[in-house]
This record gives sequence, structure tokens and C-alpha cells, in this order.
Amino acid sequence: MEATSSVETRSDFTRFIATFIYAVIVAAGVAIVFAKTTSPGGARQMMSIDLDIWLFAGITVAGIALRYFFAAYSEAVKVIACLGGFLIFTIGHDPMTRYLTLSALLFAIGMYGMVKSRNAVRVLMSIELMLNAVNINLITFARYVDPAGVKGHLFAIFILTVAAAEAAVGLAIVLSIYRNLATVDMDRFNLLRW
Amino acid sequence: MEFVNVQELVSTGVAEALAFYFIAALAITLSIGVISDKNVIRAGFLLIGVFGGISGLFFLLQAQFIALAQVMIYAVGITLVVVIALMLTNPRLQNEEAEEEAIASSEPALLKFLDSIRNGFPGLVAWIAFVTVYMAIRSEHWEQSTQTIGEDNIAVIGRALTTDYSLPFEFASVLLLAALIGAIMLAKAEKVEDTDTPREGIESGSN
Amino acid sequence: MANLLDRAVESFKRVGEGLKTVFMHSFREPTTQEYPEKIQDLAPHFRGRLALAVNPDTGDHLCISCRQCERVCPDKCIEITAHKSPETNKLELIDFKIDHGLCMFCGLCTEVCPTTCIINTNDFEMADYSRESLIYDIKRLTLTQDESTYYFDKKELPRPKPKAAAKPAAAAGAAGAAAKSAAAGGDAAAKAAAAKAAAAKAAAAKAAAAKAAAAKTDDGETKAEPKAESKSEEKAAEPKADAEAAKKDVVEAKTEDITAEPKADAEAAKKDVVEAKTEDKAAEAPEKDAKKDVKEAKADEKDPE
Amino acid sequence: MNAAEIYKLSRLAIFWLSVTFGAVWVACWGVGVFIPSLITGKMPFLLQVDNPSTTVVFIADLLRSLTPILSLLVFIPINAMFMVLFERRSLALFTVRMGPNRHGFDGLAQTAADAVKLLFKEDITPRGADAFMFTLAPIIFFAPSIFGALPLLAAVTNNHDLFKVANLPTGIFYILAAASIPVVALVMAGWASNNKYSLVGGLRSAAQAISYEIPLVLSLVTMCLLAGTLDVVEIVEQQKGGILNWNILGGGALSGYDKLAPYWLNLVDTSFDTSAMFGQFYPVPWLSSIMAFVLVICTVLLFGLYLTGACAEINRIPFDLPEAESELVSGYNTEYSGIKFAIFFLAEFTNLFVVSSIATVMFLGGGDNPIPKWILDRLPLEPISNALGSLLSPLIKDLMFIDPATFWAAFWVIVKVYSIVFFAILVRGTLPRFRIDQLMDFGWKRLIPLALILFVVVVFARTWVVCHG
Repeated sequence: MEATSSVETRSDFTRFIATFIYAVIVAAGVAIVFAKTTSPGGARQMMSIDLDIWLFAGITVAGIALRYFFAAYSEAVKVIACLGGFLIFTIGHDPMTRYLTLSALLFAIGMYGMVKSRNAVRVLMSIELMLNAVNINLITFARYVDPAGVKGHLFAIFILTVAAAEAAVGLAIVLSIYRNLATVDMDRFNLLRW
Repeated sequence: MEFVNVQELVSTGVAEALAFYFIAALAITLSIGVISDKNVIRAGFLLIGVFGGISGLFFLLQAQFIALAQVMIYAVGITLVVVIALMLTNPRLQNEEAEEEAIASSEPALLKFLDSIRNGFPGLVAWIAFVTVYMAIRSEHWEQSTQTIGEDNIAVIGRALTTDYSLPFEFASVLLLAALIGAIMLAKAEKVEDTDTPREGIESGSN
Repeated sequence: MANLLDRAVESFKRVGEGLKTVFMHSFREPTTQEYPEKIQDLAPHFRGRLALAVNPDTGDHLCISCRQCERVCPDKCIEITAHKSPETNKLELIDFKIDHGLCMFCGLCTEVCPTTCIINTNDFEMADYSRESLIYDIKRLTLTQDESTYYFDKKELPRPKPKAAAKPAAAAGAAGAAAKSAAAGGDAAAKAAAAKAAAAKAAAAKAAAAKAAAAKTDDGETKAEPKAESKSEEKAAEPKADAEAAKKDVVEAKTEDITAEPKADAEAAKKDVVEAKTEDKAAEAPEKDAKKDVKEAKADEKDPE
Repeated sequence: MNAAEIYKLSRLAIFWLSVTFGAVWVACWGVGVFIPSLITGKMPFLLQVDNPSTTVVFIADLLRSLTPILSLLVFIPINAMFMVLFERRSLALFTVRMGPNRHGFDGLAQTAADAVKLLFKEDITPRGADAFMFTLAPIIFFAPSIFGALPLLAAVTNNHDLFKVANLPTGIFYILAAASIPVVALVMAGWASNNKYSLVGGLRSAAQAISYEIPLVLSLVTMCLLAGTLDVVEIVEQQKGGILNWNILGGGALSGYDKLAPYWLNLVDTSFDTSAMFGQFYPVPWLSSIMAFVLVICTVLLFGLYLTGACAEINRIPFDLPEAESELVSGYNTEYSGIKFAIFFLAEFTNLFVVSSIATVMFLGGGDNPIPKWILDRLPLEPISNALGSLLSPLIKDLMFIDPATFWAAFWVIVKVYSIVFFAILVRGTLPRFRIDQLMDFGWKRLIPLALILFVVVVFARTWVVCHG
């Protein structure tokens, strides 16, 4: 996505190597966390409190750098960063935190996609993704905090309903805009200028 | 000889963790595909994969009803999304995007740098949101219950929907009806001659 | 609402009827035949593989090497090798080749054959592995005596006489005269004809008329008006009402759709012509005779108009 | 009369189905009973292990749990092969032809030959196609028909010990969810083929599936309402006891008549107070009796509705718009060849089988004997079954090789399923294809209102009648 001069100048081999190096870096980060949590007396809570966040920040910066200066493959970097970050954050945690972290990650991805995309249909898809992330959250709480009640399930059902309605109306709006403007590009929707 | 309860096998320890990580990896990878795939139709199909993974997570969380509803609604619903995306997107639009990117890449260095910072802004926001939410999750300690969700979960849901939650249920039905009518009204072609000749487009509208 | 219900019930009934009909079809005998096990009964005049018949009674080869088939063949797929025997001063057949890869099964060769030697059999399974093997030599072409009997019976061909029985020239003359008179004089001529050849002659006369009709429709050889066709058929048929075989033929001819299948009719008739001649050993230039007959018959027909 | 061909077809069906079932039966028994017993030392006379290790026990349990999937994996391809032949021969009967009868026993090897041919054909991916999606589509199309059929397996085998694991409390909902997945695969196949015919086929299938899923689901939901549960095993359990107890005839609305029939026919002592029993089933005498018959009419209509919706859902004639040969070459599978096409073909027939099985379980009482119990009791079956039981008792006791209840359940299920399949073939032989606008009109303007009306009527009628469940 980022249009940089390095994209044109780097060869495919360099880009691949950069991506690979990035994968190795992330794997190293994951290994550090894994070693910390599995070492004797190294329960998750005993870990220095911000290590995982610093590690995640580190791999993010490394990813941006490799992407910007060595033109590593954009999608691959994103996938590796997300998977690595997810592992760093969840290894050694109880299941509930795992689910909640996944939910947060999916929500963040959906948010990024919603802001970033120019295609209106893709924006709708991102919104669906965010709603689903919320659903995971609700069901997780229903499972681990209140198994006897079904409030989480009920809210999830209502969210499904709203999501379906939102998809229908959203697509209808997109369709109608497309009829008028012959585009689904979000940047060109200037109907509400005044 | 005792039989193995498959659900118990899944919900205890290692097997569940393995299944969780597998599904999570799938969902994360596919959702990144959704937001970054060049082809929006392909992105739609990947989104179905994400939803399938999430419904698998619901199965792991013993929420069978939600999992199945997820499959049923999204398998058909998202197919619709894809179909509409299919009808709306033509190769010409994608080419335009590529052209604009090419124009953007030929700007002077400083502008380009500023541009890339601007481009990176959504990523930054998402990153901060994720880390913040994670820190909140980590710092909070919920009292976790050890019991599992009962088999008659669906009956409980049904009863709750028709007794305690009947008002939101009705609201949801009204919302759906309104959405249905609204969607039909919006999507209906007004006149025959309007359908194939779009009104004055962006070119003339952007002056 | 009531209308809707009526229509619903009506449509259910119709669909049910359709389902019932289709289901009842499953109790009908299949119309398909399992080919290699069951071979359909083919019509006697089915034009299958060509073959050379032998005399059903004596087993003599019927071919006299007249080369008429070779000449008439549109595809030039027949090749006859013959030489003149120094002793009898007659043509002797050495080889007879038919390339079935070229043959289009028009049946012209069987029509012109004066001795009913070359015939169309009912065999249609000629698939082979190479083009060369589709060229049949005399060995493969010649039928056995039994097969010849079968085809002669089936096609209702008159049995040829043994070779050395009658004098060819005289018989030919008689036959020619008889045919001419039959065509020209009609009733009286037919009665006057010799009792022995009555049936054959009548048939010949009728065949001549039929051939005339066919010729008119098929090619522009003769310029008769279309009107004359049906009339000529009847006229030609009337005179020979007394002859039994001829009568039968006439009935058949009448029942058949004349305008639709004049060709087939003509073929059958032509064969009769050939038979008549063969019986009288009219080996020399029989076609000319037939043509003459035809012309005369035509002239006759035109007269009344 | 065409007795010969009909005889041949039925002989073929009996022979082939018994072979298939024998194979599946042996496979299930071997994996689910024999091997676990062997490795845990429970096998008499063979291997005596006193205390098997936990690993061995775990493997044995795993094998048992995998039996349902295994049986489906064995059963589905073989059965689909037979169904292709069955369909071709039945269509031949209807169109006064012979059908394939050359290879093997009455053409039995014909489909096998076709399958082998398809497997060895070149697998072509068109230029410009999305290769990944193109390959994924047949798999997504086929997989749900295997996984979706799992609860049915438990239902049709009388909840046999081996198949218990396959059951889910959400049974029918699970099946419906699985059944809605293939449409995604069709759109995917249509889009990925880079061919406009395929694309139109895929889009049509999406539109059609969305339209006809509503009446389909509504009819099944109504039956679930009548039964009071989503669990297919329980639904089958409720319908036991003869044809009058089946869901197609009011879901037990007539079971009062069924129960009272022997008394009215003077088959048992007449001193029994029938009116009390009648009142038990039909609390408000006249209204209840009428409502029972209203229910019967409704459920029969719902059965027809289900069959129609199912026919459209699996793209069979007269609803095969997505693959209309005369308009779209072959629709979504135009570009497919070789093994991918074979998978599409296999899945289509499997879907037909699964859909018929759902109808059997939901409407026709699963593996239930159609003869009412009070007639069955009067038949001299007991001595026969006793004799058979004593004959086979060593097998039954130790190795559970033959379980008569399961056997008869499987037998009746197959009879019912194949009757529905035969009916589908008959419909295919009779009705011409719809036009796309007729299809949509029929779905939205006729079937969905009908389904809603029936739903409401059933809800009201049910309050007056005591149904099972």
C-alpha cells in the first residue's frame, strides 16, 4: 500500500530475504516469551509486566523498517506481525484472555480496514469483521464468567440481527450511490459537501 | 468400555488450545487478506473463511446455537455481499486505483514522505487500539466460573428470548422489517432509463 | 383467493397427471433394441454391402463381365478384370473389385445388372481397420449358394436359368418384341404374347411405364409435363390387369404414395424388367431395349393429351 | 408389460445396496468394535490383556469416535456411484429405453468406468481463472454434505452406541447450516472460472438458494415446533410406532386413533374405557378431532413444500437453473474437468441422498416400521426373531456383530430414502425446467406465503391436539 521508492528499486530476492528476516525476528520474539513462561517459576504473571508490549512494539517497528527500507512484502509482513504479536500476547495466558486478545486483534484489523479501504463494499466487510470480533468477546464472557446465564448469547444474537440489517441497508446505499456516481470509491463520495 | 465424549476432549486442555491456535491463525491471516487483497471479490470469499473460523471458535466456546446461526446467516449473507460487490466492481475502477497510485509515487520526496505518514495513520490508530485493549484485558481479573455450559442451552436461549428479552426481540424484528423495506426502496431502480446511463459523474461533480 | 386455490388444485392435478403418465411409461416395452444381440429385420430392398450372387439352383457364377455396373457407377468403385476366352469367344471374369470405402450405396449397379448378379445384401457391418481392407475382391464378394437362395427368395427375384439352356439371341428378340408390343399395344399385345412369358412381359411393360414416371420426376432427361405422371401410371397399369403378377404390382403401386416414392417404385419395376430379359437370355444390349420401351411408352402416354 | 427391465432394475438395487451395506457394516464393526476390542484385550479367545495402557485405551476410543465419519467416507462415494446408475436406468424406464446395461452385472460397472475415466482426465485450470478459489470450490461444495450428514447417521441407526457421538443437541439446525454452505462454493466456482456462463450460473444459484431456503427452513422449523425439539434422534424416537405416528401425518395427531384402533376393531377386550383414552389425546372432542385432520393436511403440504425447496436447494430439475444446459452450457461447472468435476458430480448426488435422508428423518419416521404396532404385535414374528436371536446370540453378545434393531432401522431408512430418490427421478423425467422469473415468482409469491400460512395454522391447530413431544 505504501508507495515508496524502494519498491521499484529492490529486486524480488531482496524483498523475499527481508520478509524472511522479519519472520525470523518475530519468531525470536515469540521464543523469548515462550522461554519466559515455561521456565521454572515463570508463570505469566511473574513476567516483567511490560515485556510483551515492548516486544510487540519492537516487532512492529522492525516490520515498518523492513517494509520501508527493504521493501519486504506488505501482506506477508502484516500477517507475520499479527500472528507473532498474537502469540506473544497469549502464550501462557488462560483461555479467556486468549479469546479476548483474538477478539481485540480482529477488531483492530477491522478498524484498520474500515479506515484504510476506499472501496465501499470492503468498508462494509470490515464493519462486519468488527461486529464479529465483538461477538467473540460476548460469547467468551458468557462461557467463562457466566455459564449459567445466556445474556452473552442473547446479545450475540441481537448483534447478528443488526449486522444482517446493516449489511442489507449498507449494500442498498452503496448500490444506489453507484447508480448515481458510477463508483464505489469512498474518496469520491462527496454528496454531503455542504 | 466407555465412549469418549468428543466435546469433552475438545474442551479440555491441549486439544482445545491447539484447535484454538489453528483457528485463530486462520482467522487472522484471512482477515488481513480481507482488508488488503486487491480483488474485492476475493476479499469477500476470504471473509467467509474468517466467519467460518469464528463460528469454529464459538463451537469451542460451547455456543452451538450462535455458531450455527453464524454459519447460516453469513454463508448466505456474505455471499450476497460478494455478489453485489461483483456487480458493482468492474475492472475499470481497479485500473483507476492503480493509476492514481502510480501518480502518487511520482511526487517529490518530501510530499511522498508526508503521504506515507498519512497512510500509516490508520495503522497507528489500530495498533494503539489493540495494545490498549490488550492491556485492559491483561490488567483485569475476572472471576472465572469453572462450570460448563449445559446441553439445554438452546432451550434456555429460547425461553429467555420469549420472556425476559421479548422487548428487544420485538425491536429486532421491527428493525429487520425497517431494514428490509429501506433496502428494497434504496436498491430499487427508479426509472428504466436511469439504470444504464449514470447521471453526471465524479468528473463533472468535482469542480 | 378462491381463484388462486382453484388454480393451485388444477396445477396439482396436472402435475400429478404428468407424473402418472411418465410413471406408466415404465411398464412399456423399451423401443430400443440391443443391437448386437437383436438385429432389426431389414426390408428386402435394403441397400447394404454389395455382393455377387450365384445361381441358386446350380451354383454358377452369374456375372457375365458386361461391365455395365462399372460404367454406371458414379463413384467408379467397381473394377472388373475380364478377358475374352479364345475357345468360346466369350468374356471370362478374372477379378471383380469393389471399394466399399468409395461406394455410396446408390444401387445403380444392381439396377443395370442384366443377370441379377450384383445385389445389395442386408449386411451393414463393414467396419474395418484400414481403407485397404474395404476393397473387396471377388472371393469376398461372391455369395454362397445358400446365401444367394436366401436373397433371391427375399427379394422375390426370378430364378435365373442354367447357362447352357436356351439360345440367347432368339430369346432376346422375342422378349424385345413382346416388351415393345406390350408397351405400345396395351391390352391386345399382352394377350397375344406367349403364355410362358406372360407375367414377365407384363411386368416389363409396367416397369417401363413406371420408369418413365420416375425419370420424369428425377432428371430432366425427358420433358414431359408433371400432369402426365399419375395418369401415365394408371394407363400403363390398366392394360395388364389380366396378368396376375402385374395386377399385384399395380395394386402395390397404387397404394403407395406415387409422388413421394416414385424412385423406389421405379426400382422395383426396373428389376422386373431385368428379370424379364434375363429369363429370355437377352444378354445383348438389354438396356437399349428397355430404353426403347420407355420411349415408346412415353410417346404413347403423350398421345391422348 | 416391461417386466424384464423392472425386474432387472430392482435386482440391481437389491444386490448393490446389500453389497454397499455389507461393506459399510463390516467397516463400522471392524473399526468401531473389533479393533478396539482386540487392542484392549476384550476379545474372547484371542488376545488377553489384563490392564491395557491408557494410550491403547485412548486409541481404541478414538477409533470408536471416528466410526461415523469413516462409515460416511466409505458409504458416500459407493452410494453416489450407485445412485448415478439408478437414476440413469430409471430415466431409461420412463423414456422407454434400456439405459446402461453393458458393463458388469446389468451395467453396474458403468459408473465405476466413468469415475475412472474422470479421474484420469487432464485437470484443466482456465487461463485468467483464480486457481486457488477454483480448486477450493469443489472441496467446499463436497465437505458439508459429509459433515452435515453426521447427526442424521445417529438418527437413522436408532442412536446406536457407535454413532451416538455424531449426534448434536442442535441436530436439525446443524444440518441446515451445513446445507447452506454449498451455495458459497457454487458462487465461488462460477466466479473463479473466469467464464461468463459459469458466473451467471453461480449468481443464479445464489439467488435461487436464498429464495428457496426460506420455505425449506420454515417447513422444517414447523416440524421442529410440532416435535418440540431440534434433536433429530429425539424426533425419530417420537415417531416410533407405525405410519400414523409419523410427522407426515400430523406428527402424532392421529396416534389416538392408532391406539384405539384395536379396541374399535374388537381385537382386545371391549371392556376397556376407550372414551377416557380418546379424551386423553383429544381434549376437546370434536374440535380436537377436526384439528387433528387439519394438522394432517398441513403436514402433508409441508412435506411437499420441503421436497420442492430441497429440489431447488440441490439444483435438481425442474430447478436446475444454475446448470441449465440449454442456456448456460453447464453453468458453474462448465470449466471443470477431471477430478474436480467428479467431485462436483459426486456431491450433487450425495446432496440428493442427504436431502432425502432429512425428509425421511423429519417426516417419515426415520428407521421406523410403517406397520402400526398393534398389527405388528399380532403377527407371529416373535418365534422367528427368538429363533434368529438364539442362533446369533454368541455374535450379538460378545461382538455385537449384528444388532437386529439397527439392521431393521437401516433397512427401512434405505427403503424410504430410495423411494424419495425415485420420486425425484420421476419428477426429473416429467417436469420441464422453470424460467428464472417463474422460479422467483414461484418461490416468493407462492411457497413462502404458503409456508407462513401453514406455520400459523400448525401453531394454532397444535394447541387443541396432543401431539407427541
